[in-house]
Amino acid sequence: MGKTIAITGNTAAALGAALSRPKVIAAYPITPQSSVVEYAASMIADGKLQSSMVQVESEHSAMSVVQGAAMAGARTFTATSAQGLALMYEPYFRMSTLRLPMVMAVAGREMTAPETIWSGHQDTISVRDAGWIQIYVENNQETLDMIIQGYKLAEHKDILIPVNVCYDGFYISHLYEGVNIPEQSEVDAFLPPYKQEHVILDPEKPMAVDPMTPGNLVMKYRKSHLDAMQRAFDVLDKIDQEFGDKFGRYYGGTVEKYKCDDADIVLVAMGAMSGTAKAAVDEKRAQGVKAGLLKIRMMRPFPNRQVAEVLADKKAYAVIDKNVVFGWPNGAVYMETKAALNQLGYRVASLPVVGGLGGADISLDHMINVIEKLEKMNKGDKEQECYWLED
Amino acid sequence: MGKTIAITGNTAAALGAALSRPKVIAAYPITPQSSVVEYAASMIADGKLQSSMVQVESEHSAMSVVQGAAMAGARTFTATSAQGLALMYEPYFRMSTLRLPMVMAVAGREMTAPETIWSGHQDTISVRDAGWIQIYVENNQETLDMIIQGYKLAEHKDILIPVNVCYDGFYISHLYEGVNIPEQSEVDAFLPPYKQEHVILDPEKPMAVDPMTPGNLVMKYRKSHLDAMQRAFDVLDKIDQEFGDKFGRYYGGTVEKYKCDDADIVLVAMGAMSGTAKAAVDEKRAQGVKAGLLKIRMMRPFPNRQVAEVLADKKAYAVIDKNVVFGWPNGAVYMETKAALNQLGYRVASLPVVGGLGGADISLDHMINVIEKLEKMNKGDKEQECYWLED
Amino acid sequence: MKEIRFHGRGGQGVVKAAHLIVDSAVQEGKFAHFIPFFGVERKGSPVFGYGRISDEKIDLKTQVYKPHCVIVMDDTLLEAIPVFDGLREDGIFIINTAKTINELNLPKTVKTAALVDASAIAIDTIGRNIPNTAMLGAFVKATNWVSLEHVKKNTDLLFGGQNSVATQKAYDEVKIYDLQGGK
Amino acid sequence: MKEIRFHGRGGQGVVKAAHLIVDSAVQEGKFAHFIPFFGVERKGSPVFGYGRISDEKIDLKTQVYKPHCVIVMDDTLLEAIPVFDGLREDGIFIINTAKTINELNLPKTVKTAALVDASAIAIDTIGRNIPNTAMLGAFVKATNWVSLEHVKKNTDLLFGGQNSVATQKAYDEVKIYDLQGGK
Amino acid sequence: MNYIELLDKQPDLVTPGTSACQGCPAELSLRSTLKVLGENTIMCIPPGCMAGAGCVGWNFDSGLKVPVHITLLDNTAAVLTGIKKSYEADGRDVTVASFAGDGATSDCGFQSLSAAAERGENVIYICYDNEGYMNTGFQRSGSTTKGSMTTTTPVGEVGKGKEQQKKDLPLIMAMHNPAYLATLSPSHMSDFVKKVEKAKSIKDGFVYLHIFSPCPTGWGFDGAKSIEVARKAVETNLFPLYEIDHGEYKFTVQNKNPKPVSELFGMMKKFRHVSEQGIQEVQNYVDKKYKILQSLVG
Amino acid sequence: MNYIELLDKQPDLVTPGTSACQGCPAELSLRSTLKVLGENTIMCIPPGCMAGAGCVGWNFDSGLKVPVHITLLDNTAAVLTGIKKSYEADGRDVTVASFAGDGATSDCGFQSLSAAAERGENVIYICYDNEGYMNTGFQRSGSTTKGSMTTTTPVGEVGKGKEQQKKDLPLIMAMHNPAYLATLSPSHMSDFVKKVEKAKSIKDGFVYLHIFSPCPTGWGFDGAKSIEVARKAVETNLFPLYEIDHGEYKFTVQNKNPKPVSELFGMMKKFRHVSEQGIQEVQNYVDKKYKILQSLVG
Amino acid sequence: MARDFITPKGDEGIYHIDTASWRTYKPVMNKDICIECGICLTYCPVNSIHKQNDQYIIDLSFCKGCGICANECPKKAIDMVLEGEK
Amino acid sequence: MARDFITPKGDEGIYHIDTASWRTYKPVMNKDICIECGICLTYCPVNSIHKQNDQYIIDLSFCKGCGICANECPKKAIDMVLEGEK
Ligand SMILES: Cc1ncc(C[n+]2csc(CCOP(=O)(O)OP(=O)(O)O)c2C)c(N)n1
Ligand SMILES: Cc1ncc(C[n+]2csc(CCOP(=O)(O)OP(=O)(O)O)c2C)c(N)n1
Ligand code: SF4
Ligand code: SF4
Ligand code: SF4
Ligand code: SF4
Ligand code: SF4
Ligand code: SF4
Ligand SMILES: [Mg+2]
Ligand SMILES: [Mg+2]
Repeated sequence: MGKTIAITGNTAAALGAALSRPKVIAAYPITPQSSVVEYAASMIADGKLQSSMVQVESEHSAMSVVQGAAMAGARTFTATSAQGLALMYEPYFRMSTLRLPMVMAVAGREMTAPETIWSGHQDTISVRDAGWIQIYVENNQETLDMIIQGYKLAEHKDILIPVNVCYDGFYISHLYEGVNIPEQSEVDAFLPPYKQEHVILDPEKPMAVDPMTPGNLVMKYRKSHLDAMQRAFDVLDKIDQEFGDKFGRYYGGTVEKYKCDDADIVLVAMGAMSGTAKAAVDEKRAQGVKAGLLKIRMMRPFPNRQVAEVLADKKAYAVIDKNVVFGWPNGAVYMETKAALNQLGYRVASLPVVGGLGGADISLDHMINVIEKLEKMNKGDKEQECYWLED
Repeated sequence: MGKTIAITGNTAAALGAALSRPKVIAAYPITPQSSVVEYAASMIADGKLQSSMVQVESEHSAMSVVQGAAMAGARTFTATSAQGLALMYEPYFRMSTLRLPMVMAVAGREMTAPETIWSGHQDTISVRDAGWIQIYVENNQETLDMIIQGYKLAEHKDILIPVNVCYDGFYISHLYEGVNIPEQSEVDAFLPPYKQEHVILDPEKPMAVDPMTPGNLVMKYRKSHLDAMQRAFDVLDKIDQEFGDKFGRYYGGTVEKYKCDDADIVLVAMGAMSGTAKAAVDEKRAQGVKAGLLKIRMMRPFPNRQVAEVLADKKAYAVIDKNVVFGWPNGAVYMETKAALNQLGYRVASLPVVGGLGGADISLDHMINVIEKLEKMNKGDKEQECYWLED
Repeated sequence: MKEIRFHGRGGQGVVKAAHLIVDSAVQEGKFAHFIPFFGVERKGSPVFGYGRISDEKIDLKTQVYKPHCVIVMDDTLLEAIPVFDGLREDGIFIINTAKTINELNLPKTVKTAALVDASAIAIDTIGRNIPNTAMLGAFVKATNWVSLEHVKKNTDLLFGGQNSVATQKAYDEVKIYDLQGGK
Repeated sequence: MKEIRFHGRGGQGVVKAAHLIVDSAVQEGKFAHFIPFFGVERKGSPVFGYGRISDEKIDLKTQVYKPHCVIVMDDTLLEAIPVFDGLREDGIFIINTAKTINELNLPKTVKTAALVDASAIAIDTIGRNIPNTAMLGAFVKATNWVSLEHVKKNTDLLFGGQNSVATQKAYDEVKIYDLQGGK
Repeated sequence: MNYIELLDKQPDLVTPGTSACQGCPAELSLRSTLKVLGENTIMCIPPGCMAGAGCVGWNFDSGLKVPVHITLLDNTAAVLTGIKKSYEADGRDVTVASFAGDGATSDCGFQSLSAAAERGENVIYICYDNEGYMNTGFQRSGSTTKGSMTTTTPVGEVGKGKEQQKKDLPLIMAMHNPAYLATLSPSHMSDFVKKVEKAKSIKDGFVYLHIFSPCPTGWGFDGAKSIEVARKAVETNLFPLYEIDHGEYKFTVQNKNPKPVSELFGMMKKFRHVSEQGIQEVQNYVDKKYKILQSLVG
Repeated sequence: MNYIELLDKQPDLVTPGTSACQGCPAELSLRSTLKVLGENTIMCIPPGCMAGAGCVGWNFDSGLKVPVHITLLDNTAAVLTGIKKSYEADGRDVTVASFAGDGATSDCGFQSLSAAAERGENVIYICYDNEGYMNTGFQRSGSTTKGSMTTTTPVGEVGKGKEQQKKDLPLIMAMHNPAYLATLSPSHMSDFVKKVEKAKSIKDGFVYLHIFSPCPTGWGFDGAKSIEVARKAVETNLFPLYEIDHGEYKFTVQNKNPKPVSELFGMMKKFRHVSEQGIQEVQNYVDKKYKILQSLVG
Repeated sequence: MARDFITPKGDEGIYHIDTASWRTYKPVMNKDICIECGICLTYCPVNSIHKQNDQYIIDLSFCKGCGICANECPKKAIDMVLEGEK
Repeated sequence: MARDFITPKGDEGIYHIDTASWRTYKPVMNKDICIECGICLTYCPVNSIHKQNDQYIIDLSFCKGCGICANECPKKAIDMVLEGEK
């Protein structure tokens, strides 16, 4: 069952993509994603990967090239980060609303300004309402695995929505650790070649892709998109099962519940920091505090029912956001968690937390502080002021 | 006090901008905004407006040109819509995070795909988390007035955040109706020339604008941005007062409460459809139903307290969204309203409604149907399935 | 409040005509608006628009479903488009046509019809088949919702030339039929 | 779990050295990881990195604040950077230096120090002042957290040449001081 | 088959009823182009008059009889690249072409175009140049001729039409070393057909075709004169007809005694206000550009 | 004042300690350029080596002694435009210039540049061309010479370095009719200074300066040889020195007996794998381009 | 056809509008003058002119009445005639 | 200076790093050979060479030791000497 070697998160992303055999890759380098592009290019240069790679002049073209290829039926891949994601926003929105499945890896980075190249979730969070599925991962193994699962999810007949696999810049992209690399044959068995059926640009079957469409039909396309999004919860859960059965690694699908069942106090986290949160939970549990972690794996669609069910009967929860929502005094995951809880968990005290922006570290002490703040809260307490994880 | 003439919403936007005396304008035409650009160009060609206008090759450059001008201290203006807004997303995000005040008018249009040029709020809603203040208006007068107020808000020392004035494509941009055009002298008195103090590119005062910034400082800039956003509620309320006192038109600041005080049932709406909602409220009130309308004027920052206070003790409310949140089975205003209500209004039954996408009409009958659905709900009822306003 | 639905074809000046009505109403201290329905197409394609006139502020921002008045700038549209949809019992139907009331064969639901050969008047006065300013004359006569004086003044302002002559001519020539109880 | 903090300057191969440690640990069936701290600067600028080795899965994804071991690739950093911050009571301090233990004047908090002139070894063996592979030898000797055999094999794989000779040499030459009770 | 027979016999792959204006030469060029390119073609048309005229489609109907997609205004060449790459990977030879306005080409989508040319993608990028954004109501484009009135360069007290010379897209693209480049005018249909045929035959690199496309509606002339106007542009050297085949420059239509550009200016409303001096400036520019071309032809 | 005195006496407006690599000629070019442009200058530097080397700043410190802003990789020319327009409106004469890498210029920011040139903005766009994205680790750019190894065009079983010829930015920009355009090499410092002086004096349109900037770190040669490599590029005609002053083409450095490009190829690692034939292809391209230039000079 | 409403596509038929109705004037070929050169065919933007049995004829089903054919005919063999007349 | 944390700006001083510490070799000018032509000055990327009292001298405060001056000197009047030596 494959072999375990130490690699970076970026290499894991490139390998995950390569194992999925994309026909066309187009990407543009940007810190901290660059080595994904470089690694893919070197695999191709060495004859180890049979993809056609387009060295585009910008991310806008990267997304446009893969859109073209996808309309011709190809499985495609790209990767980007922050400014690159922002620059490709127009074709990014279109890719999803054309319902063209693909996987894009995003090495999460803070958005400029301030001028920065460091870690953060702001890039993907700020474009979360552009129709893509967004999955956040915790480490290198999950990065690789979720790219493969991402194709399966994106290409599922009931879904047909492109997938972002979001891994924290530096904290994962440059993290070097052991990763099990599955065999190509195993991946091939799990992820068969993709045959696009719902739309195609092919002279043998002439059609217009995206003719002008009046409002009453736009409503239907949007509803269909939203419905497919809602189906993604179940489909991901099933894929997780199948993947786990084959490769021995289960992730929990939309959310991972870490010691939540009997917990009074729950941290809600996403991405690389989840690992740190687990360590904090363990440490506090050792002190007798019934803490738990709810790791959000799927941010789009937002697993509102799953989240509400876990949190509804807790004493208090905190959401640690590595991003902000500019119109709220907190982060996006917190805001949406509140929306999710509106019917089910209105008596749960909560604490919004923001940290890790622009590469700032979210330390174990930070996580423990958050738990300790929650310990002091009483069920039903009003929402607290946002707690900023400064050093 | 000015004169009243019939004009389109686009002309109102161009006149509102012209009365605010921007030094530099840069814009790119797109349906349904084009005539804003054209009208401004013709005022300049006729010597009636002393602005420097740059006929850029794309919206990406439009926003970049005004960013350059703003860093040199100029008051600037641009206008766009849908694909244009998406194309300028990277500099759009940067303009706000550099805290450069300006006003951009957006003639709201549905996002492609499906290929469309018609009305919708999807364009601005999908970029609501990019750091701008977003104000949605109901008619031509409000379009003109809010552009002027927008500058005052954006340039306020406690704010320094650029402002989007969002007016529905076609339903306002092409709506032709009477508008009171204030005198230039009155506007000058209300809106003095802008002198930028927090940052400037000037050889007489050399400085770097946006040097590389480490994470611990990024946290501070973000917090400062969020704090300024939260101050915008009060500042807009004050500006509304001052504007009303001067020009005789009060809008209510962040939200307009239309017959809400004694209402059991409240519609929550935004933009042009609010007018239709008012008509529906009137019609149902005539039938003895205690209906009201909460018109959200400011979507960013989101007036969560104001919204929660109005809705907390109602029997039921519906939010009519002219957009969707792809990760939820409903629209954005509904989702955020739920988040706002989490602590205060958990017993309020609610109905998510989506309509008006891609230019689909939101009719009086639609609004009345929504009220009638709410009448049937009981306080505390679970959230309903999203109601799609199809024809 | 009076609601109007406009039908025409690209190139016939539907939007401008509607604007002139709104201008006139506004000058008379009334409230009025017009919302065009914007299609993708050019010259010759069907064009719609929705107008309202009222003594009170108009909040509604929606299409017109139950018009008090339907204006049709091109009688070939009768076959192509459901122009009579929603026309009120007491509604007025105004059409540019060279046909007679009988030839038109209007549905029974139409109680008041105003017929004018606005195209002929246009060619006659301004020299081109752009019937909009003539149609305004018919509209004023048939509805009396805005004054002829204002409409003519605004027409002069916007177009000049012989356009207000066309307006006057149509005002004088339009034939209004009371079809109560069917024709 | 053992936590390591790396200090060096751009061009000294800090990241590669850390990778070789992780490679070795992984091959030995342990868990290990390395998180570089990525700055904007180039050659000569201070570089940091954080490593962990454990028998259990490592969930933490954060900087190292209380290292069990601090590795310094360049003794000029001692003045520039707070390299001793958080070093544990029982921690090990490893430094590339030509100075003697007395000249270094280490703070009292350092209980175990390993000194090696990795630069000299590097110039001697590989002919360039890139001390990273030599430092690995010192690290293995001082900590024994990974095996010399694995480190040398991996060094050969990655760099070839005389690099593993440098590793061995430093392993042999490194001087380890027990400073319990302060020097 | 001579070009007339070809145009007569090849199936028309465009909807018979587009809503392009009467006498629109862009419609003519699109039909003629697709007759030559044939059925084994995938077409990308960005927003603009041709897309607006229904050549992409409406509801569930297509506007062409070959596969067609409406690209974004700014990514046509990149989308062509992706489609072509996918077919190349499958070893299938399909003609992948665009029909894009000058706005989509010289302005909003120029970077995407320039980069595809630099990469040498084997696609056919066709630009029809009506010197402005016609679909949105005749705003200025980079390709608009100096002095031209447009809705964003209106004529008034201060404004006197577009202030800059026409962006010379063909020459700019020539400096990208395409495998094949040509300028085409619907007035010279034999030349036109030959160039599209040549374009179709290229298998080793990027092809750029630039079609001059007068716009009766925007420019202000009678649609019956469209071809006449196009011809005049060639005769005045405002739009010389040439090709560059793998680096070899060649005039394909000789123009020994060029007419003054004033003759062209006189044919339409958009130049009506332009002064003698304004015309002279354009004449000088045209002469300068022609000299450059001559020296490149050698 | 001759150019040496000028470079000696004019204040250095760049931080004394940048983190550009030892022997980086881009650092030299930036310092020399700013000495000529002087203190009444506003500088825009997009992401790339110069920004990365600290020339914009860090925390609360600036990297230059004139106002400086780090633009986006893709909007430098548009930002220049906005700054200039604001000062023009105030009637203040300020030099507004960029110092942008070839990636920012030929690729990601090319549309913004092309459009500013078309509009004839009175700004100075300066590109330093190190033939790749050096700041992010030497990936290919459009401006990379054919055959070059880069991290995105690696050499392996199948890959043999960049497959396309170098995008000829100066000639492409020349076809945009700038008021002034020049190619500069740090190896020819007298010529360099003259051209920057000329650029500064232009008040009637767009200025484009393209500086050849060998990169010891990326290309693989000793930093001490940077100027030698730059000189060789001029001597082989891979990078001819010329200017275009309001349409007048002129070689500013004559090169009667050009050396073969193989001499340049031999100086660095990035070409090590290139075959005889590969070198010949570049030689042919260089010759072809030089012929084009010669005919334009007339 | 049952639609899935996934990606918008035009695969049912060819979209077209009745452009013949736009005509004010229609082209009429005078076969006495016509030399069957085919020039009119090459310039008709609407593809309305074709050769049938060695003769060029105009199919009016979509002809927009632009007048290009008349303008370009070297023999002036085409007249633009007001619709309804002749 | 009290910061407002509105727009990031560098207005406190000039950012720089100690590039002198990068040197392995340092340039040493041999005044016996030097003809004071100034060529070294024009090529020093770090602006480390200047004229003082009619003589060109090298200021080592930021000199990176790249060796360009030595390489370009027409008289080979500059030697690159290992730091610490001489
Ligand atoms: C990003 C973006 N900005 C603006 C538009 C609006 N738009 C649609 S077509 C068009 C003009 C196209 O001009 P051109 O390419 O010359 O085609 P033409 O209409 O002249 O045929 C514009 C600006 C758009 N679709 N996308
Ligand atoms: C939109 C966007 N994509 C990618 C990047 C990442 N990036 C930063 S610098 C750079 C390369 C710049 O290359 P060049 O302009 O040639 O400058 P050099 O580093 O070679 O000096 C890239 C790709 C970015 N900043 N923005
Ligand atoms: S506006 Fe001009 S280019 Fe567009 S369809 Fe009409 S004639 Fe053709
Ligand atoms: S990488 Fe090259 S261009 Fe960049 S600073 Fe170093 S030498 Fe200069
Ligand atoms: S162009 Fe005239 S002569 Fe020639 S075929 Fe047509 S009608 Fe006949
Ligand atoms: S009038 Fe125009 S459309 Fe009709 S046949 Fe002649 S050229 Fe064709
Ligand atoms: S280049 Fe050589 S000779 Fe000239 S001044 Fe410098 S050291 Fe002296
Ligand atoms: S060694 Fe390099 S940095 Fe030092 S003086 Fe000489 S040229 Fe300047
Ligand atoms: Mg055009
Ligand atoms: Mg570069």
